[in-house]
Amino acid sequence: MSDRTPASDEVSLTAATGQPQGLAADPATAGEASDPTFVPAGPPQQREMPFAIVQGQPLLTLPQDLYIPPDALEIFLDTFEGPLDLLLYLIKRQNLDILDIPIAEITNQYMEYVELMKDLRLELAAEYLVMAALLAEIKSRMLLPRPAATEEEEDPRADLVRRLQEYERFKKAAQDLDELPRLERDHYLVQAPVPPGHRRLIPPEVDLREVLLALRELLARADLYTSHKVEKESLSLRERMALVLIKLQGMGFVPFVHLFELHEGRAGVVVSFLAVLELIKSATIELVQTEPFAPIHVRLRTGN
Amino acid sequence: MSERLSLKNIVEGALLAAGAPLTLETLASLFAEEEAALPPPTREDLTAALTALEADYQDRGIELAQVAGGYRIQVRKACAPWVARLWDEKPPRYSRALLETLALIAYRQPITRGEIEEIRGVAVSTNIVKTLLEREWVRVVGHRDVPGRPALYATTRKFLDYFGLKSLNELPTLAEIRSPDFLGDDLPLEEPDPAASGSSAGDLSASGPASPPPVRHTGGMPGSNP
Amino acid sequence: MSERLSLKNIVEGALLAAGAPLTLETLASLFAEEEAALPPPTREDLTAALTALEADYQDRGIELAQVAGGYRIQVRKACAPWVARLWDEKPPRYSRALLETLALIAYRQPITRGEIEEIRGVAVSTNIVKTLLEREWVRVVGHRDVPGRPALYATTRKFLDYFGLKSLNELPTLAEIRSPDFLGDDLPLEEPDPAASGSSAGDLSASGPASPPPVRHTGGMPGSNP
Repeated sequence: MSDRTPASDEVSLTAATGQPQGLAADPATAGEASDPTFVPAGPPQQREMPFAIVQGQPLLTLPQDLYIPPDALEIFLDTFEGPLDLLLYLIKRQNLDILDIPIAEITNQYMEYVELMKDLRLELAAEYLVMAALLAEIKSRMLLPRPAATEEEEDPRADLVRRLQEYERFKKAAQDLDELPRLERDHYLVQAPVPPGHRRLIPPEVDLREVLLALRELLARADLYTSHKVEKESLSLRERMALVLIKLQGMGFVPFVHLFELHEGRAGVVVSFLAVLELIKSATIELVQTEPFAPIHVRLRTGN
Repeated sequence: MSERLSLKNIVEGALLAAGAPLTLETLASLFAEEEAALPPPTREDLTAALTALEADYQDRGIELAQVAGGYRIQVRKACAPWVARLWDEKPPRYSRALLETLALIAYRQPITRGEIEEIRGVAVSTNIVKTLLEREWVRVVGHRDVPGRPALYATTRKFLDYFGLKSLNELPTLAEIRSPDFLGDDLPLEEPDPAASGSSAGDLSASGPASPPPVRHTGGMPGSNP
Repeated sequence: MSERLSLKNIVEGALLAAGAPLTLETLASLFAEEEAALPPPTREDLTAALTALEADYQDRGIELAQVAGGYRIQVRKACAPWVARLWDEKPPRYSRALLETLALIAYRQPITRGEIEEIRGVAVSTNIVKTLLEREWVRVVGHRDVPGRPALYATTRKFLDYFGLKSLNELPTLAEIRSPDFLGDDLPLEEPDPAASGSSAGDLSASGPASPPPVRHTGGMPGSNP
């Protein structure tokens, strides 16, 4: 596109010398006096799309006099999504066939708007000027006599028509998209809380190796003052101590002999006996004998 | 309470608790194997439960909807005007510029910002792209292998969910382009059928961001090479 | 659709969309005066609509609840065990503090918390003990008859099962653990059998779907307290 920009000077000249047909051509405003700009009308329609809504009123035609508040024009400018949109507007407003645009007329009208913007020193996006240049170029090419027979020469408007059509369909697609029922406007997500206490976490898997490695590090840390103490009892004794306690739980007095499983043999009896001694030593259980040679009972120490 | 009814109740509770679309798979996963009392429902069971729910909601304030992310329960449109008053803010409105950009990404994905600007005839503001990315309606799915390596944008599942679509195929059909006499018939004006582009775009979003989509030319771009 | 029904629908939609309890006042405020089609409902209308909703939910997956903040729709308790699985998540691994505590209970049982702390040199958090009790790897087997009557912890049958041990004697001795060669690789320790751990998990929830699983991890990552 950049190769077309040099033409923009030429365009400005054309526009400056041309007649402001674009505005006068609009029958709705022709002949009307000072403030016909705010035409009350119904909701926006495709054919008479307002430039803008100013103070609640649709602005259907471009103001003719230059004393209109610049705000209105800024809104007007914001109303168009770019030069293609403005061109489409001009074409639709006059019920022209997009496939056969009277390029000279449209160019003049387009330039009117552009000049107006420039006069008001509104910040005009560069794309508007690029389009102005393009229009001028097409216009000049249309004026040139075309060799009728050569078919490779395309209509100078072809490219513009394609772009206009392409833009138009996505303009429509955007409208369609906007009309789709969507969240936050037409539908709302719903949410119902779950009664408390039902969330659960899946407990992590643990490998025994992790436990042992943790113990190893702990031992390395605690070795200085605990190692001999930890090591002197065998694990079976420890296990037996726990089993004795479990046996005694909630039982009150348990006959001493019930703590021994004879089928375990001598080793088993010894381990149980050591476990009982350990538990007595650690003030966890106590032995009770009501009189000499009476059966010995064991019970958990309850601390009164 | 029959077993069928129970399943429906659980499905209803889950959909309402989730507050987001749930797939059939997620719904099925709620029924662990060990529940001997209630054998894990089949796909058909779940679909039947959903159909029953849909029927139940016939004259309620809510409805069951199927979107790209699965099934969800939503407030019925008829109730929206009142429900909207729950919040002080008005529902967000989106500018034409944003909607046009979004439409171009939706119908022409994957597409670069430059290509969007080409069709719209104006620059796409950074804010628009930022908003679309922030809403997670679009995402960058790759880069076109041309100078500058411009980002390629595509729509997301969130976009479909937001607009209540199951897939891109459900987008409104693009208007046709008329071929003017003076342009002849041989011009490459035919758009790829939206269904076709939709399904290929669906594939894209499925393939994930790790693998950028195959870069294809996004169809007749008028005036891209003056 | 009768007017009463409409009001009920709107109330339902609003309660579900709000995601928080709504008071009668808030519900009434949704009906602006200008709605000629639907005169603003009275308090009685609203209460009637809520009562009707409550009745509708009799055999549904949700229920109407009146809480301090007003009315809300919540998932029926009976559905909660399934619905809660939507958020089931695996927590991060257990802390070293928990593993050390478990090892000390295994090797030094019966042992009090004070004794564990003495060896570890730091306090044992309540959460760690709670977690170990909840997993049923340890239990209280008695109390030492000293001031404070501290609980004595020992490992359980489940502990042995989980780690694939027939008895504690199969654990390596401390001397073995302390040896420089000990890497954990040459131990006759099988990985915890996934089937075994699966069945133990099954035990937890074996009480049937109607009642929530008895053992719940109630939050509180081990070691979160100093």
